Amino acid sequence: MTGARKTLWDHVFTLLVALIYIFLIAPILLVVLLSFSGGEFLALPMEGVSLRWFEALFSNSRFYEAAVHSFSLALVSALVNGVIGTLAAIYVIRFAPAHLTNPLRVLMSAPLMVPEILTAIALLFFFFEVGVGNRWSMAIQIGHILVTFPYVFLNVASALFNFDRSQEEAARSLGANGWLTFRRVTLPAIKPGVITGCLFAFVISFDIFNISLLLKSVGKNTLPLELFDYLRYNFDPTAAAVATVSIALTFVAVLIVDATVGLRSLRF
Amino acid sequence: MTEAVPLAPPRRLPVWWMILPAVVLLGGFLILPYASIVVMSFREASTSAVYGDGFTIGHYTEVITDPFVWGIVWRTVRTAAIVTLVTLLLGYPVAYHLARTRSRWASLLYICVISPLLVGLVVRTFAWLIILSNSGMANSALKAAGLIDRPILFLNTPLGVTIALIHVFLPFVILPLLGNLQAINPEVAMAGRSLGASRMRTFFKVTLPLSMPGIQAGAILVFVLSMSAYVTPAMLGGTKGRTMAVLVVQYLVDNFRWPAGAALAIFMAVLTVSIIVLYLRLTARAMRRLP
Amino acid sequence: QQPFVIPTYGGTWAKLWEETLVPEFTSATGIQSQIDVGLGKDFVSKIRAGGGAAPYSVFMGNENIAATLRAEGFFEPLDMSKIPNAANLYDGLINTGNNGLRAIVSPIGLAWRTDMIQTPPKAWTDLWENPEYAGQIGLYQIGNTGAQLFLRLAGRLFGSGDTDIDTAFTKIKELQPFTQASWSGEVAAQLMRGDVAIAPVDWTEILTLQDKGAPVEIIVPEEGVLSYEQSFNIVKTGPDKEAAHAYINFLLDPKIQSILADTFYVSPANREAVISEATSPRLPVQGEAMSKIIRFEWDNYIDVAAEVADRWNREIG
Amino acid sequence: MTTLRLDRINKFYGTLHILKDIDLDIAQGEFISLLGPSGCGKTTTLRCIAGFEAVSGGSIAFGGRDMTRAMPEQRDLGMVFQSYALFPHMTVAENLSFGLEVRKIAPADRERRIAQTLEMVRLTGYEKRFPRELSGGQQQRVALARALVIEPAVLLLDEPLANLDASLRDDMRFFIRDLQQRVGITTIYVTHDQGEALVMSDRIVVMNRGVVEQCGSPREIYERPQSLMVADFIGQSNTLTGRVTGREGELYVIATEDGPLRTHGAPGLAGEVRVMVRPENIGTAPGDNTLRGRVVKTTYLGASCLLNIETAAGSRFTTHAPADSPLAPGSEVTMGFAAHKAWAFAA
Amino acid sequence: MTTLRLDRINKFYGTLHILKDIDLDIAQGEFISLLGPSGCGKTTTLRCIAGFEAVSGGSIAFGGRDMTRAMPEQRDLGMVFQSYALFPHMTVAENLSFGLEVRKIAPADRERRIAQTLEMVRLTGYEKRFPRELSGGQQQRVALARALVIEPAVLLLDEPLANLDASLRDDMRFFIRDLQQRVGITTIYVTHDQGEALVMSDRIVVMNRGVVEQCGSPREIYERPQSLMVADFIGQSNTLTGRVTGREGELYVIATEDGPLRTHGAPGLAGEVRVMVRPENIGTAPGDNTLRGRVVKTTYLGASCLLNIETAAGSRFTTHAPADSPLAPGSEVTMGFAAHKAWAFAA
Ligand SMILES: Nc1ncnc2c1ncn2[C@@H]1O[C@H](COP(=O)(O)OP(=O)(O)OP(=O)(O)O)[C@@H](O)[C@H]1O
Ligand SMILES: Nc1ncnc2c1ncn2[C@@H]1O[C@H](COP(=O)(O)OP(=O)(O)OP(=O)(O)O)[C@@H](O)[C@H]1O
Ligand SMILES: NCCCCNCCCN
Ligand SMILES: [Mg+2]
Ligand SMILES: [Mg+2]
Repeated sequence: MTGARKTLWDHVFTLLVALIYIFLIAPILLVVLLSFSGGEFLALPMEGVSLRWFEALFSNSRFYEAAVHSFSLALVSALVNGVIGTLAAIYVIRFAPAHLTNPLRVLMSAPLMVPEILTAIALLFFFFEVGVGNRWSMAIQIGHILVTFPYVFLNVASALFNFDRSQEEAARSLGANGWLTFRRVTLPAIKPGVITGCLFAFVISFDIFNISLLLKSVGKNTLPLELFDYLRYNFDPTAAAVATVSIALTFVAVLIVDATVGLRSLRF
Repeated sequence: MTEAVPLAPPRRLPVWWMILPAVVLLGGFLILPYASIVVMSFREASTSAVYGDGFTIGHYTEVITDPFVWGIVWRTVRTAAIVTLVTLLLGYPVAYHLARTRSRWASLLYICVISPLLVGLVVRTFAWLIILSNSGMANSALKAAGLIDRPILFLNTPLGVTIALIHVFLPFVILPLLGNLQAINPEVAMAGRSLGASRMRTFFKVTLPLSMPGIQAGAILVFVLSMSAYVTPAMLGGTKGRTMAVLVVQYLVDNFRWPAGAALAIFMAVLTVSIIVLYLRLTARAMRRLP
Repeated sequence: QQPFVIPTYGGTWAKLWEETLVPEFTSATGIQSQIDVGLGKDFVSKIRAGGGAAPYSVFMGNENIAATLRAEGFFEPLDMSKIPNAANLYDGLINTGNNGLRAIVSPIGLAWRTDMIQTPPKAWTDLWENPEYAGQIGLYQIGNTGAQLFLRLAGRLFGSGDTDIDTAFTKIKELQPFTQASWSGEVAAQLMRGDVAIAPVDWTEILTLQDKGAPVEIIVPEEGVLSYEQSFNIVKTGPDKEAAHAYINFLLDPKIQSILADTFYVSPANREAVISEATSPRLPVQGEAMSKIIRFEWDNYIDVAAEVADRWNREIG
Repeated sequence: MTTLRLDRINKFYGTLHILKDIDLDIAQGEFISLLGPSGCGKTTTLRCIAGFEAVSGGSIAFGGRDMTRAMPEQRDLGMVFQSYALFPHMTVAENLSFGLEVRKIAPADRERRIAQTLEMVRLTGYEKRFPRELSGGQQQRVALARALVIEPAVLLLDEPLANLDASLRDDMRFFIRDLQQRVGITTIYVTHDQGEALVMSDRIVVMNRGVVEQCGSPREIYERPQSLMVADFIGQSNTLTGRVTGREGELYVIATEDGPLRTHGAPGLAGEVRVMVRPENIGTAPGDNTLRGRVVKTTYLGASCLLNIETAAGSRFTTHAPADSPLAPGSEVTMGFAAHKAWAFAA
Repeated sequence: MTTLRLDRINKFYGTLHILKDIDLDIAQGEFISLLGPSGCGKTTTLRCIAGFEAVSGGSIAFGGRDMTRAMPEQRDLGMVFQSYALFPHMTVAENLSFGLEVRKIAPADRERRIAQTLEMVRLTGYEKRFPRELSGGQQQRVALARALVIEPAVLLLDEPLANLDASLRDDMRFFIRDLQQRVGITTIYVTHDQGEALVMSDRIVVMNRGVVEQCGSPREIYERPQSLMVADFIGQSNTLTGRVTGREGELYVIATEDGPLRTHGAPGLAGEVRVMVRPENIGTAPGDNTLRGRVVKTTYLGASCLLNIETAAGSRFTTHAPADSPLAPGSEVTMGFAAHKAWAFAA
């Protein structure tokens, strides 16, 4: 940023940041490494290298089905919340009467603040009370949407906070109505927040445990449940292979996004 | 002479309908279900039914007066606070770096940042089990480096839980902060430098206060997530690292004590909300200064 | 017509059900069915939340868990005429009043790492008496049935009986420090990592480890074995009790029992079941030895179960 | 025909009364300049007209229709913001394209108009740049181009040329005026450059502390200010206090400390008045009114030289001399000015 | 004594070559104006001096010490940013206080200096406002005050008065110049207002497309430009192409389409040249050089009237006449100008 020569502090900072990046990535690399283990256990040191756990994985249709189920839950949660969470954030930050702003903020974050297990039981109760029980496939989906809602809300709210309103005025002055202004000006500006929020919603949904456990419809399973159940009885690297495949898929997805839209579009 | 145009006043058109779907979601599927849970938390316990017929505030008084519960509350809050603080401390430099870097590898670094989220919670936690066990990677490395001779007990202690939570929650502070830092006009920091302030001072007096919204978002997310995290403390914390969420699950799922468990869970939720509200109060002054 | 819902466990259990048992059940009875994976505790939550309309007609779970639901009135007695295979069950597996029976029995012995332990244990009491084991012992957490079994065993070994909880607690505290695990797979992992060298575990787990080449061994302690007993019950509010009876009968079939034994190293509950040559020598708790299983009465214990768990949490951690 | 009428507009920020009973009638195609000291409420007035601020009182009508509470986008206007407010995520061409797209202009037409406008603001070749890759002046021209390319009915320009150099300003002024007249755009132009206002405007509105001080043609404002504030604010002026002692035909006779002066002035003056003479109307030869003084200071201005002169009575005058004038500080000078070049107004 | 030396500074943005071999020597306490068309690299030059941009080549020395890679905060400067860059989370007083706190000025002293400076920029009473609660011009004055209150060794001002009205500009100019001279601050002043530059500067640097076109005193720049760009850019000018046909003492004789002209000019001229005459130096009486033409257009300027005149040969001239001049478009006029008021330079 400046023309200054690098000081000791620059190097210390770079080193620190590098270490944090390593801290972030190391456990993930470990998982990938373990998935190629030739040994029987999900443990170190690894006994040789093999692809057998991938074979084991691909011969197990339960993982595949659970992964597809989790993916669709996560995708729907991210998309639905991408819309309603963004709208809610805009309302609360922009339009809500001042005395309602904080109560609304707390309400919108409420699903985060109540213990997930209790929410799960409450919803389980509720769905049985209204007579749909575990046979309604939307029950678990609603649970996921509910729990991941605050992630979109909070991220979009913080993006809106940073947004320079005069751009919106410029758009209105050029004849754009509220919606067009939102779509062409506000949304691109808060896009990093929306994308981050949806990303959080997606991965959180992918990880949700208790809600899925209790609300899943009969005969269906999500990936974390399936993995947990599997690891409960088979402490072998198949689980690592599952993770490696999902990392690889995400990686490819991210690379495609980067090549087409550009991850840089997350900033401006 | 003038014919009035029947229009809503400026910036008043998109109003409450925007929040309607959210209110339906939260009202219909959170408030409403919780209402019956709250009622249940006042039910008497029973072994011949899910709960008895009578009402009592006994579960609450029991929970609130129980030093054991308070011990776990304290551990939970402390762990959450430490995790929040450390993720902020570690996440800020990364966000700062990512916001400024012109490196061609920025996309890769971005992937690095979100990588903890790319591996499912369960597998990730197992990875930490492998790393943190007494004979695991961390202890082996420390031993090899000659820093310790007896293994550090990471597992079944709050320490292991803290480390694993910090890892997985780092993206939750980095990403909101990143958006925030990118939105700050870089010339404002330059102005600080031009007035003779060192980078440090400029950072603390200018950049940091302006990134408060990002810090807020990240801190609240991480704190709340740490308070209610279940799988990580359950798997890595053992009994010494047990948190409120784990205790709640024990009440509700292991011991089938629904009314008491509900009371405990509601107590925990109220506690969390109170801490957040307190935090918002404390930071309100700093936030009010921002445009 | 909704398919009949069979609750069962995950991982290899789900695999066996899905690939073998469900097709066999359908071909044997003509009943279309579908498994639902979870733990006994999860099924409890759903049956409780179901109120007057449970999602399951049959319950599967450890007997101590089943006892809770039974006390809450969610089960009804089995119609034994619809379960002819029950006649061949070993003694003690059918509840009083035909209110549930146990069809899958996984004995719990004392297991250890052969490379970490010099003197193998012979009895449960060795855990207290052999100083070599100190600090290397693993026990279940109180949330797991295994811990409740072990606690009551301690009461019986050292106190006035399996309800002598005070003595049990005193004795278990003597074993501290020990590592706790919430389920058998976790004990296995702890054994593999060497965090634990000796622990009560079920055969299912240890023989699976041995199959993978791990240096572990398990014995029948002199005092007898404990066991995870999967209790099967008819849910009063379930939608399809006919199928539920057919399913329980099916599970008790000697052929199915043999399959379960080969797959999970559980001890057959049916006297008629034949254990394969490969499995048989590795499963000491079979036939006559089934009487060495130490059982406890749960119907009254559930009144104090929550208290005991709470006390464990407070006093042991 | 009136296109834009402000009727007793009031605006408060909290308890601060920012705009006070602003009245303004603007005809179709008229070019109005809004002048006034920093902070007097010019931007706020524009924002009220555009509909970005809800007025606290009064009404705004466009073409006879009450639009006080209409949305900004219903007012068919183009606005240049003092802070530019460019869309940071759009290139220069996209910034210009936005308003055209909203108006559903066909792509080919759009491109032609964008290219044309960019040429006018001298930014051809910058189409693909993002605002952050432009200099301050370039950004300002993009802001201008963005507002002009849509050829709106009403144009609100808030210091649109403040960051441009003189020769670009000249070009831009010409461009704005040309487009404005060709298309017949009603224009309100905020500027701090009085020269600009005098050259371009049909009428000038001088604001002060939230009120309209005077509104009139450039010549009226410059030559016949109605208050000291206007006289002082527009151009350079020399003022003397005095009192009306009589009339000579159209002229007033006014007694000042420097002697009696003959001036014309606002009708019906009496008592205390102020007399104003513009520096450029003061010559070194005796005239209808003649004063003597001493040069206090000279300042080189390139085209000319600025003289500060003090009379015996202590009044200070400013006037211009040729750049190579031999007058040095201390020299005695005679100042003469015509009666019809002096203007009196109520003090 | 040189305080600030730029030695062959080069700067690229990507592949764009923005600054090309900029050389500049600035003496202690000197006031330099940087002039040039929008986008020529003025802001970039300031940013390099301040240390916000790494130069791609060349060196920068402060007081004889190489500071090319020093931190901005080690350079003891004050800067007014074109975009103001006020601290949005600080009040006006806190914005000013920032630099003083860094310099460890005692609180009482600090308050006094803040109050003083705010009074100078006419913002007394606005201490507690946040930048967002100020008008554009008020914000700009805060930016100015923030840079001045610390009385730095070097002051970099990037169009610090662009959003102020004429009378405030006058005041601010005076304030800046006064402080600058009193404290002896070396100042680099970017402005698009040439009048300002001519009045205030010790020297003027004219930049164009990333190079320094000419550097000299205001008089030199105004009266003796070395290129058409400088002549055109600074003030208004009339230029004619011609060729040197001989000399008359100090004067050149130059043949143009409008006949021979006598001018002075840069030494050693020959062949193709350009002759420049400023509008204000053209009178209506015959002079050393006399031309005839026809009025094409007149423009009212308040203080005077602008005439556009075309000669028979088709050359266009601009000149001024009194505001009430009777010359209407179409009138024939005589233009005369002195030989020493005309200036020739290489074409
Ligand atoms: N980030 C960038 N990428 C590419 N070009 C840039 C960038 N920033 C500035 N420029 C270009 O560099 C040139 C010099 O810019 P600079 O801001 O120095 O101009 P300036 O002389 O200050 O102009 P103005 O008077 O309009 O403020 C301009 O042509 C501009 O387009
Ligand atoms: N949000 C606000 N809160 C309080 N006062 C405000 C706010 N915004 C503007 N003001 C005040 O309103 C007055 C008018 O502001 P406005 O921006 O209209 O001035 P302006 O005439 O455009 O000035 P300039 O020429 O400096 O741009 C100013 O004195 C300003 O301090
Ligand atoms: N590992 C042997 C199987 C034990 C099953 N336990 C199930 C617990 C149900 N609550
Ligand atoms: Mg303004
Ligand atoms: Mg600039």
